[in-house]
Amino acid sequence: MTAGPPYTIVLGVIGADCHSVGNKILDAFFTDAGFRVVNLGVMVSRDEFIDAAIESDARAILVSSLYGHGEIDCAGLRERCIERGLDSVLLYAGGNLVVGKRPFAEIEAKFKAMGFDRVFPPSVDLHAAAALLRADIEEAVHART
Amino acid sequence: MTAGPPYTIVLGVIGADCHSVGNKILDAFFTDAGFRVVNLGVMVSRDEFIDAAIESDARAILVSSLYGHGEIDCAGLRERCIERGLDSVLLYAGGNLVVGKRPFAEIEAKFKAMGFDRVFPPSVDLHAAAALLRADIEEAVHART
Amino acid sequence: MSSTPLDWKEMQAEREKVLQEWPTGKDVHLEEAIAYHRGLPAEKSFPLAMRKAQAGKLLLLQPRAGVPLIDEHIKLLKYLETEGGADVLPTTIDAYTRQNRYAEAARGIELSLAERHALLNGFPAVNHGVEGCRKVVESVGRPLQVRHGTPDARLLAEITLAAGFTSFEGGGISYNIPYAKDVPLEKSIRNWQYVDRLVGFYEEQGVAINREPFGPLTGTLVPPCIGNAIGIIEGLLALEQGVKSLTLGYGQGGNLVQDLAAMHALRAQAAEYFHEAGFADFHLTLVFHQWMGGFPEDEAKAFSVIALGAAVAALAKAEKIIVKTPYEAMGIPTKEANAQGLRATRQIVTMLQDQAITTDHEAMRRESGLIRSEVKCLLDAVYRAGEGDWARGVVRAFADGLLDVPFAPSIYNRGKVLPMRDNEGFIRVFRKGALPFSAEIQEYHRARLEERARAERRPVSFQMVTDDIYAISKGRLIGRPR
Amino acid sequence: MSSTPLDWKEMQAEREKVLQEWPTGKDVHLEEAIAYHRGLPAEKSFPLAMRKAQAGKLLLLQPRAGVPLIDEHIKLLKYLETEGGADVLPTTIDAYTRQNRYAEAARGIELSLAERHALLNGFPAVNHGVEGCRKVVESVGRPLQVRHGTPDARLLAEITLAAGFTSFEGGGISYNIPYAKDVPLEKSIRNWQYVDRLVGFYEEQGVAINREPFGPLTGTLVPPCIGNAIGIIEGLLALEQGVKSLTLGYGQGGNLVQDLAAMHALRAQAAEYFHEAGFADFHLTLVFHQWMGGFPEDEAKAFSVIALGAAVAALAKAEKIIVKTPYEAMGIPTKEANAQGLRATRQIVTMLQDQAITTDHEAMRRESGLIRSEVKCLLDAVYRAGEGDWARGVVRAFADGLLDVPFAPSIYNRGKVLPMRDNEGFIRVFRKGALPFSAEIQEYHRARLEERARAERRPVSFQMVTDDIYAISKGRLIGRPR
Ligand code: B12
Ligand code: B12
Repeated sequence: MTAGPPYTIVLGVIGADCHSVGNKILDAFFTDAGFRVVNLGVMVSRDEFIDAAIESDARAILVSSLYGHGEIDCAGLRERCIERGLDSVLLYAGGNLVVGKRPFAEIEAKFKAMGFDRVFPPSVDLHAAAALLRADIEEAVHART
Repeated sequence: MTAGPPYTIVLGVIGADCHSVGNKILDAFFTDAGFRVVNLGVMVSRDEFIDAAIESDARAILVSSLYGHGEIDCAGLRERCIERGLDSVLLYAGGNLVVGKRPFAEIEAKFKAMGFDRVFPPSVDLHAAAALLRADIEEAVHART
Repeated sequence: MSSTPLDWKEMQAEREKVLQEWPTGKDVHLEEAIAYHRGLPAEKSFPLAMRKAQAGKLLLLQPRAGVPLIDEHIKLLKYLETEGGADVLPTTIDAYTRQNRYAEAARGIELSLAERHALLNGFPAVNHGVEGCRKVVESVGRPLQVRHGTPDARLLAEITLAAGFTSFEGGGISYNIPYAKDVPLEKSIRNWQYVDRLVGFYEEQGVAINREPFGPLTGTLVPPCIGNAIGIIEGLLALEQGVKSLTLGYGQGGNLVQDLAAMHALRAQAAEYFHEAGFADFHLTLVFHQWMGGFPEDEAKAFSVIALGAAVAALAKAEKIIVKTPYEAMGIPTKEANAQGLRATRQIVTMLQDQAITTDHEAMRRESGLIRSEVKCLLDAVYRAGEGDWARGVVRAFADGLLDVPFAPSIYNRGKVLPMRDNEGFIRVFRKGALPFSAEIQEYHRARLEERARAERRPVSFQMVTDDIYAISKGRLIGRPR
Repeated sequence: MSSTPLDWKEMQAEREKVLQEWPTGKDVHLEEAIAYHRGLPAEKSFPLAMRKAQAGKLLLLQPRAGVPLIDEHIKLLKYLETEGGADVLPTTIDAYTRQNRYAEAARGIELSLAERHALLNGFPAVNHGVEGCRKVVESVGRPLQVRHGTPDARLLAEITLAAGFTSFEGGGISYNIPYAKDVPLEKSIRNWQYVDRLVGFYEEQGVAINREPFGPLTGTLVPPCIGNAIGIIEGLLALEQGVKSLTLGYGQGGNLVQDLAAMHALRAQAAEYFHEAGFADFHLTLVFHQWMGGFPEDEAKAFSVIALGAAVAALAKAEKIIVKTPYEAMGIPTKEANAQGLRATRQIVTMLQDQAITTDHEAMRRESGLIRSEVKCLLDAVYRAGEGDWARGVVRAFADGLLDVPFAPSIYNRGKVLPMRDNEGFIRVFRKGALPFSAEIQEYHRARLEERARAERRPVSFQMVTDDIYAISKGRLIGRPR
């Protein structure tokens, strides 16, 4: 799969969400795609994401939310990252992020406004997502240096 | 079923339309409902309807159109009736009257503008239609006397 | 008219007359047409698609579709190909063309242009002529079939086959009795012998053309034996004129066991009759039609009728399925609704394609045996009536009610047969008219219907027939009292 | 914790604590609740509805549905009753309540009020309390069930049962392993013994309450034997606490023969185990879940997945079916989409209700025999691990991987089992982890998977599992390479 340095990423399903199937697939997929995946599994709190990112010096946090409470659970994650000194970490979100069937553009706008760098629907092509992730990380790395 | 005098009605499927199932059911139904039904079957031309109505001294002509060409086939039927001296006959139309799925209100307006007294979708309750027909005929009879 | 191969040379005078019936006829030149076909890529050959389906155990999906204007029609077909995933494409002909009323079709084209919406219920191929039809053939990437309902389809066949269509639906019985009011069977059978002979000519020149008798007839509670018997006869008449690629059809009845049994019986029995009649060089496939009777208006319910049909076709291992749409009860579907029907069908077909349900059990054997005996009763009688000549036999059989299609509009159909569902939803015969069933078969049908009558605590009656006609559109299979 | 009936008196201290977990708990008064139930009309009794379904061979339709605000929830349920024709109604609980996070649920209610759209994925019944829940009970005309996914559902049960709900979904395994991350099984089983004992108390007072273990578990390629074994254990644990009306569940796997065989096996084998354990006074029914894994996004395709599930449930003669909607892949459905799922299901169910397909044939007998042997392997091992105590046996069995649910989030689940479809779409076991299958059973699974590998010309591998997980949402059953 995509070649390149094994950037570390933190993966998990936020809130009280128990949907574990997609999480297991994402873990296997991003590992295969050459990332070092710190997978927190399901039911991960905001602070657990941040703790893990700090601890592993991760470049990106990949938040999944399937069960509909994403809107509540993800609010404030970016602020909390900054508060805790994680100011350049990439935030990605994906899944069935809100309750109900709403136009994806609307959902994307909402989550971008919350501070997420990229937002994905459930039908996302994972290869495309991995390529974006690598590019975004590399851009961030260059920006820093 | 509905009691009352056995008014004569002419029934048929207009144009090049071969849908015969509904026609057989309408025949049986209106007969049971106490009408004298002159059933012309399928593929009936405008003039055949009028001939039959004149010949049988019918109070109403019930035109079915299922196949979609109703809009073309039914145009001018009222004018032709008047031309041929049938100026007080009731004209009913029912079935899948136009091509495609269009709002029924639109179809009804279109057929009323063509001179039909009542217009019915395929899902019409036949008991209700029969009651209307009897009432309309009786009103017309009173108006004449 | 009799059941013999038409002589191609003798047919030329008739062809000339036919080609003069409408100005577009003059553009048909057979040699040029054959050359044109030879130049078509293999993926546009219907007979080849049917062969591949059979070999690969695939079920091909085909929609119905036709609109009056060429460009719109092309757009529609392309959409069904890409968004619907149709495997093979149709061109459904409008009802004026079907009745050879080309002047009215011309008016329909004009009005549709003027009013900017379709006023014809199909594609008027004769009016559009060879050139117009070729635009269609050249714009799509799939084999194309003409689907219609035309008792006299000679000119339509000349034009569309010359234009590169590679399949032609219909037959002298199945495109007359359910579709016409007063066309004598002698005429329609003779006219379809012409069509079959024309197809035979193409075959002689090495151009394969698929032919498909219309199995479902009136689509309304037709007992399987009637459809199967007529399909077999139309198959025999077609093979006789040189047809090689033959697809027989069956319309979903609604009872799973009966539908599977009927498909099974049709495939086996048709091959038997064809071989017995001395034909060897033919390729037989089956097409399954999703429910052809009245549909529920509600789209969610319509989807389920579509899905159930798809499931039966997949389990019956048909080679092709004709797909309905969620708009069926309402009117000609939009391209979107049409593609929805295709995608819903695809989902079922793909989920079931590797699955088999056994047909080797008592209920299935009983039903398929029953259907075969019934078909034999009918075919024996037709054969006798024709003194060995199937074409003549058909004409006499219909006159005498030995063949009789329920609810058909034709005056040449006796119309004495009334079908009815039994207590499990099998379509049985309530009033047999003059159908030449054996005493045993009659008794079986009677007993099954009595069983239902007892369950519903009402006598077997015409009301049940009416109730059954409405049942599926009202969300049920059997028209039971509420 | 052990597998013994809880003493009702001893439980009172615990009940008091539970009722203090959230302010609404104080409104639960059992005597008043019993009186309230006695005053409810018979048509609101779930156990009665299940009895009638079984006696009348009816398949009851039940949607999932829950929104945060009471009035909206009532509107939703009424709509599903009238426009959807639901036979029995749910109240699906939001995910905060399921995790006993009532403060967050309260915030969700507030935000939903403020933003004028639902921000919770269900109805927070604990926050709404007995009074709020009774508004729901009194507004609808059908029996109501609590559907959730709560490892500790003691307070939820206290409140909803006191409010007049007459069925309660879940179990100590099935509402922990697929729904939680780090709740020990000892705790969840003990908490569900409480719920079952509470139900038993209602039963003692003459108020019948239906209980329904959650059969589908993670809903994703769960081999039938795992779901069936856990269902039987949860049934035993429930009966022990005095439950009388029991509905075991099964989630559609996708292969017709396997689904029919599994339902058949579940009904027979559960009854056997219950009788063997000395229970006689219970009423057992089955619920079938339409496909619980990932759905296709396209609504037309989703309709077909729904329809196929409906067909299997009808043919399997289940008493109840849980209905999905065309929005499944996208999000919580609108009431309209939910009603569409119901109507689509109704159409299939009614078309099939009088039909039977025989299950008395080789393939069916083989598969149902296989499932029963597998279940026996699992249950024998659990029984041994618990030294005759089912509750203790379950805890040890999960610890040792003798029970293991594929793809489950719980850390108390080994997660070593990987399922995979065979060449006909039967769900088989690819990596068995520590599942105590006999050598013969293992060999059978291996051989079936090898068969697929040969057909696909690739080795049996993890990629196949991933492909199978996506398959139905991509319009197929088996995740074959393209
Ligand atoms: C069975 C059927 C056929 C059979 C007909 C067999 C026969 N000879 O009868 C066959 C297969 C032959 C057929 C052919 C065609 N059909 Co057709 N057919 C149907 C179908 C599935 C059911 C019709 C039926 O029998 N219903 C049951 C009876 C009891 O109901 P009914 O016909 O609607 O009649 C009732 C009511 O309409 C009402 N009613 C009717 N008239 C009147 C009049 C009055 C005054 C009142 C009060 C009530 C009333 O009462 C009747 C009794 O309850 C319908 C779709 C559907 N409804 O699901 C399409 C349908 C009618 N057919 C259609 C078409 C287009 C055709 C074809 C042109 C082929 C094509 N392009 O697809 C050809 C027609 C050729 C021709 N020359 O006419 C279209 C019409 C489209 C439109 N209007 O936009 C439909 C709607 C399907 C579709 N959605 O595309 N068809
Ligand atoms: C299986 C399932 C369950 C199982 C889960 C078992 C388990 N432990 O995993 C069970 C039955 C237990 C369950 C429970 C519930 N579920 Co559920 N469930 C599903 C279902 C059918 C499939 C999910 C799945 O496994 N898909 C397969 C995997 C491979 O896909 P995925 O999860 O979408 O993940 C992929 C993508 O989303 C994407 N992705 C995800 N995150 C990210 C992040 C990034 C950065 C990127 C790039 C990509 C990405 O990549 C993943 C891999 O391909 C979906 C509907 C559907 N999709 O058809 C509903 C669904 C997710 N569930 C839903 C709900 C509401 C619930 C419940 C609350 C119950 C309820 N009210 O109905 C509970 C949740 C309780 C809780 N505490 O979480 C809703 C969510 C509604 C919403 N958002 O509006 C859905 C959409 C169904 C619906 N339409 O109502 N569920």
